[in-house]
Amino acid sequence: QDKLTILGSVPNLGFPFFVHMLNEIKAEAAAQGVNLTESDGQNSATKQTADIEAALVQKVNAIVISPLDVNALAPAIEEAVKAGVPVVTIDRRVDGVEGILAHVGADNVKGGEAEANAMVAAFPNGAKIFHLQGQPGAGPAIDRNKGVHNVLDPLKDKYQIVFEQTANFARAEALSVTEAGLAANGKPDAIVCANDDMALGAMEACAARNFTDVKIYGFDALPEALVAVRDGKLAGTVEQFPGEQSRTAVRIAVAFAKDKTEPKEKLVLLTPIVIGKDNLDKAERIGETK
Amino acid sequence: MSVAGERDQRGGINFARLLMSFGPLLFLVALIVVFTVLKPSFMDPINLFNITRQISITGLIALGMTFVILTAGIDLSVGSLLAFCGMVAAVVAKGGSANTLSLSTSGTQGFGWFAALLAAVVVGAAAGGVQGLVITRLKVPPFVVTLGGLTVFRGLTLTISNGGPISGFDASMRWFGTGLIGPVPVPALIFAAAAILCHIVLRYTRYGRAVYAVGGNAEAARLSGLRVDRILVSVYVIVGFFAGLAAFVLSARLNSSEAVAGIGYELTVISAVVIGGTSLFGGIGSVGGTVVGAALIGVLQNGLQFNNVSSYTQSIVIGLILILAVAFDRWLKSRVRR
Amino acid sequence: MSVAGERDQRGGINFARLLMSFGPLLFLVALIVVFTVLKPSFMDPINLFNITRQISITGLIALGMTFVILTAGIDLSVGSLLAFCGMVAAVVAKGGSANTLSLSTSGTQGFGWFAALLAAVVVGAAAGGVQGLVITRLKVPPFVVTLGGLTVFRGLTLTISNGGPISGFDASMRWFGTGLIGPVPVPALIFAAAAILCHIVLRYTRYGRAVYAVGGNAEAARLSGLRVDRILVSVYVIVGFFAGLAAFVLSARLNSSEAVAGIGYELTVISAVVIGGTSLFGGIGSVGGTVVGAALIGVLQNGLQFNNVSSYTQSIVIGLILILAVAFDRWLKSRVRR
Amino acid sequence: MSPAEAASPEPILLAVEGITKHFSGVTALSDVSLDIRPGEILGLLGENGAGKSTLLKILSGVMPPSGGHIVFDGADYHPSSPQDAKRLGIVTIYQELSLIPTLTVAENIFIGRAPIGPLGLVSWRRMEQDSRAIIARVGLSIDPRTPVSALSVAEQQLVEIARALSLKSRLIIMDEPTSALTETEVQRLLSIMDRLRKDKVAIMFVTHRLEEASAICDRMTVLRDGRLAGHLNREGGPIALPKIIEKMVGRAASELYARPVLRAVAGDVVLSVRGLRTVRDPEAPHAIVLDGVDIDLKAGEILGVAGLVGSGRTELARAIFGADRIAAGIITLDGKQIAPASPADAIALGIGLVPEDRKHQAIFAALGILPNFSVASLGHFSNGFGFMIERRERDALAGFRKMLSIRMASAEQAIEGLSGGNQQKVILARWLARDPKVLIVDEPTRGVDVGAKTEVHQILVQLAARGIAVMMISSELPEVLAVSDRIVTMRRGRITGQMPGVEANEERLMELMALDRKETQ
Ligand SMILES: Nc1ncnc2c1ncn2[C@@H]1O[C@H](COP(=O)(O)OP(=O)(O)OP(=O)(O)O)[C@@H](O)[C@H]1O
Ligand SMILES: Nc1ncnc2c1ncn2[C@@H]1O[C@H](COP(=O)(O)OP(=O)(O)OP(=O)(O)O)[C@@H](O)[C@H]1O
Ligand SMILES: [Mg+2]
Ligand SMILES: [Mg+2]
Repeated sequence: QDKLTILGSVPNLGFPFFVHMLNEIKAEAAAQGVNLTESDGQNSATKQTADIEAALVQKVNAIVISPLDVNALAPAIEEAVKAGVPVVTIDRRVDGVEGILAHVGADNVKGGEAEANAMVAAFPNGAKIFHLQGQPGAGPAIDRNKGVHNVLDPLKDKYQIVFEQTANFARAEALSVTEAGLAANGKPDAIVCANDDMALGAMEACAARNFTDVKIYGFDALPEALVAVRDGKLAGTVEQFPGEQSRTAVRIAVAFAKDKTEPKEKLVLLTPIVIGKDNLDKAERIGETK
Repeated sequence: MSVAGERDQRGGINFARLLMSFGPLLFLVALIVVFTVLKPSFMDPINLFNITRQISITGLIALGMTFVILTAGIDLSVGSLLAFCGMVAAVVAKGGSANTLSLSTSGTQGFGWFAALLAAVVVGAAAGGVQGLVITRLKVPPFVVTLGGLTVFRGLTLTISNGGPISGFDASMRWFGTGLIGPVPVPALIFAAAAILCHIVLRYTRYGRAVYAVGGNAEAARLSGLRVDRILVSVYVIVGFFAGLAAFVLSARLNSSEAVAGIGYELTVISAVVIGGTSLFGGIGSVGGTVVGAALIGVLQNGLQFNNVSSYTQSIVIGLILILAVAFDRWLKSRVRR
Repeated sequence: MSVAGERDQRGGINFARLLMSFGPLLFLVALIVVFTVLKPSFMDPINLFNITRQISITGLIALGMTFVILTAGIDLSVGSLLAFCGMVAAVVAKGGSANTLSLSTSGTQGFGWFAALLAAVVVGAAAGGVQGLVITRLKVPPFVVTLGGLTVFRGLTLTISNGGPISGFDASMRWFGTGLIGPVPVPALIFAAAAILCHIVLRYTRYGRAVYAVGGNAEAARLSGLRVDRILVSVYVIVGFFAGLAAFVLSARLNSSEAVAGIGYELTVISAVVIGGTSLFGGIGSVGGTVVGAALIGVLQNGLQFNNVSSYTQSIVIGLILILAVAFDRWLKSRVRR
Repeated sequence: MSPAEAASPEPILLAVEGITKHFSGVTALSDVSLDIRPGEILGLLGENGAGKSTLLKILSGVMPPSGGHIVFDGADYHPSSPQDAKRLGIVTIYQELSLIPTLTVAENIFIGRAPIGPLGLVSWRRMEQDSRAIIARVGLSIDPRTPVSALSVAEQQLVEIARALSLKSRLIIMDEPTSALTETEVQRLLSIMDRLRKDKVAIMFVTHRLEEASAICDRMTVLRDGRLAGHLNREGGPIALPKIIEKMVGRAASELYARPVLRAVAGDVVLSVRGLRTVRDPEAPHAIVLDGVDIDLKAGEILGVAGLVGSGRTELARAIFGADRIAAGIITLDGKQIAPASPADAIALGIGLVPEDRKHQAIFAALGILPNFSVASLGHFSNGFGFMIERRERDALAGFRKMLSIRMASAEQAIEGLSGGNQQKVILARWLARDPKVLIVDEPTRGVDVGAKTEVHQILVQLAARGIAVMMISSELPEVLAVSDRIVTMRRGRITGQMPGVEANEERLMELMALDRKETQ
């Protein structure tokens, strides 16, 4: 019989996080000896839906997907399930669709909580905080924001978010927004950011004002952020193990597609951790830094 | 220029001539042939219906945008307005419980699909009308008004949804996005019906001809006794209506209304119209062209994805082919005229 | 219309009249007053310099865009071109090692800031020139060509960077983004110098005259012996050059070139130009207006952030104020003229 | 034409009483009154900028007056838009053509009232058929499916007239309907007007061609600087031209079209054209525009080019000027063969062209007078670094302002605000600043008043006297006869005749202009 083909779909290849995810999917697919059809959602639920539909026409044997938006992609995933194609979701979990083979993920809400908890641990006596949120309305932005607030809202008295703005996950915007925040509110103790790009932008803004002791937290554990953590410029970043998630997902999908091997667990949850200077070795991509 | 206008002497439409004189159509046919040769399953009816369903959302808005651009106007707010109308439709469909995230399709306590549809198109048309009034009364250029609209509607959408999506509609509503009539997807049928209607309106009604006149030369149109301002307001109402309709179909299809829906749609929609031969300076263009433009973009995306072209390369190829399609059209026309 | 053109009888610039006759400027002043009242620290020089630094990136591109729009053209590719030029600059600055992620500023094995700057502006100008040639030779409308450019340049950027950023430049390069001369940020100085230069070119040179003439009436310009096509190509070269310069400054400021840089900049840049009173139909406008337009947007964003206004509300307020500023300008003008 | 009837006691259809109109600063109309009865043709005359068009625009609802009132058919009349006027049967032909260029001739004729078929949908077939008949009435035989943008100015003018005539009307307002027409079409229009008069339609007629006005008008109202200068009545015979001119300019009229005395002796041939052919569509052989034109132009002479609408005069000018592509033929300048591929090339060689369509081809409406003036000589007015030397520019403009007596407020003023005649003088100055060897002027006095027209003629003669070879294309035969040293006639893209100016008269020229090609062979 021909080689199996699987679809690997990620939300947006403009962001390094997902480039890494797709690269890992690619590597694992090669290791498993299956063909891979790549799909980039280009930050559009309709584009990612269309890619799934095209893949179904081509009769792929399995789908490994990190959905851009769990609600909006649900119908397309349901369609795939109905067509008898096994689906494994990564990173973001789709509820409400019956028959998804497995989910491998690290919850963004949990990640947000971990990030906030790390910050709380660093400032046991309370802190003045800036919070940079992701793109308004985007799934991960909503979840990470929820996580941060889950932790900080009950501790309102000690931990005040004096400045909370979106910087759309973008470095240049984070830089401008942080500059405005610093000018308006003076130096904070910590800046909590919904991704690493924004953390790196905030870092530049603080450096320009010589506020080198502000503790800045990122999210995603990109190599660039890991370098900054190592150099002491960022306080930490949240690691969700996207590579491990991806590889696991591909293994589960291929196993099922080959001989209907049911996965041992339907739900593989990796606990997000905060990478700091002391546990850099735990970071998945530490090898990519120099 | 007008696709639908290429007729032979006896009044019938001469397809060969049409094909030879309208570059984008020729390009579309060529692309389909190439993709089919590369992968015969491209021609699988399921895939073709997928494509029609995929282009129906932006296609619907592009129909309305054709009216606007024919008057030398522009509407940059359509993507945000789509999100806004979608959110309104969701709130209505779910009976006002703005933040219900349940995906369950059972026991809707809302007002049903019809109320949702009505709310979406009325809100869309009204929002378009307000923008039209600002354009005509306060004499602010359409670019500025609708750019303002782009950010205002997005802000409103985020405010009513509090950033999150509203998901889980009942089956009767979802049918408009996912249903089939025979083998044909419902969104594609809605798009086709709307396109035919728009074609008839633009080509065979006095109103439609007035739209062309206003775009050709607004001052002359006024001197000829047309109510230019009313016509200008009306085209923004129309594009708003279509943004609302598209929002309803999209929400039904995704079973979810998202605050981030439609970001960047303005460019896709305007591309479809412009590639279809409608002039941004007004007065020239046709619905047929817009449909071809939308189809060209849809086929390109689907075909490249079908052949597993890397997404970076996809961007490059799509950009180049869009330019080539229009360049080819200009070349064909320059051979025929002057 | 021309901001810089409002002179009193004796040739000096009459600021009171200028203020009263140019709505956006009045709005800008009003906004500054309101924000200062709300939070006096808004007027803190640090914040004002922040604002000038922030507007310098899109402002630089807006200067180039003013030339393009004066000829009734448009360039939608600037955001992508910025990312592309930034990536090129980074590759050159880091000596061709495309994926070096080191943030260390020491021991660059690259070609230094000057080569990086040169590469960015040359690539930008060349890319603009290619688009200009397609526009003039193949007669494809600027909207289509530069929309194609928007996706092509983004695809190229992602291809050369493989999706990731290139970070860590040496101090001499970073100075262009973060340095100060006296209290003034270097990017702001670059922007100011470029604005003055553009103002002089448009207002006092023969080339500038030709740009206005081509935009005012391309056919009359041709019949008056102007080489219309060359002038059209040149404005796309200019905007490309400025996209390259802005890319260099942005990379220097962020200490990083990102593949996702500049997304959506085209709308911000065009807004600045249009709010500044330049007509999208060509022939009318000024550099002074563009600077005011850019400042208006920058002050608005900064001021709202400064007051920690929720981002949803920010969108709504920004959209409304942009519309109001232009509406007010039209109203002022309608009082003065006819 | 029976002037006695016009005075018969028909009730007054429209009465204008004390109308005033201010534009910021300018008073365009001040206390103007007039009236018109059914079946009457009222001429409205005055120099450029006298306020004629402003008055007509007020009557047709384009703009409101600042003061005064209007009575139409016994009732107060305050139109707030052109359609109010249209509803009452007031139809206007505007001076600035108001056709939609992107639409076809048929659609322009039926704008807003396209014939509706059985399903309530527009019937294109009927619209096109009916249009054919409507345009035939004004002597036009073009395909009604042609887009208006492809028509010459004259054809557009005829379409506009045809449209107005096809509307049901009680009062037709015509603002310079004949400015782009040749004798044949003018005569046809005048006879149509005569028929309308018999049908009791009232006509208000503006023209700068006083012979026409005097031939057809029952009465005239003359405006000067926005004020009423007086009324003239037809008494027994046509109103005499000197009387009109005196009222218009406020002083005694000098002889019209007097051949200016200053004449130079024509020198050597400067420009020579042999076998010039142009085609509109390379694949359609019948689309020949110029069919083997030979023409010589000598230094110091004015060569008049006469022809009917569509005879190819404009095409000839554009081909020499490098504005259109040439299919075959040789052009020599000063004995050297040239092949200008663009106007820029032709200009560099010393050729200038004042195009026929001022609004679309010559002026930069939104720009000031100064940039409009200097646009063709930017090199001359700038230094080696490309900076404009504004002083030199302003001085030059001031010189021409005096020489051509251009009436303008300041060099910064937008050219849009000038009257047509003064705009035309600025365009002439644009070319004079270059000191060309050959200057081609296409309809140089279209829409220009008598006074300014004579001035333009004098300017052309002065230019010739300076040794410039001038080629003047004009649809007004009296003008051609008055200024030309030599006259050629064109017909269907060919030269059909040539004669010295002194030997020419209208009859001979008309004969050559109307001669069919078969007859020449
Ligand atoms: N929109 C306007 N704004 C300002 N001034 C105007 C406007 N329209 C006309 N004018 C001025 O009003 C006066 C009368 O202009 P009008 O066009 O009525 O003259 P006219 O008699 O029709 O001249 P012509 O014979 O050249 O057509 C002129 O001085 C003109 O400059
Ligand atoms: N751009 C064009 N496209 C199609 N037809 C044109 C175009 N320009 C002119 N024509 C046609 O070409 C013919 C010759 O026009 P041209 O302007 O040379 O004539 P002319 O002798 O100058 O007469 P006039 O200027 O009085 O109309 C006319 O029938 C006109 O309709
Ligand atoms: Mg007039
Ligand atoms: Mg002509």
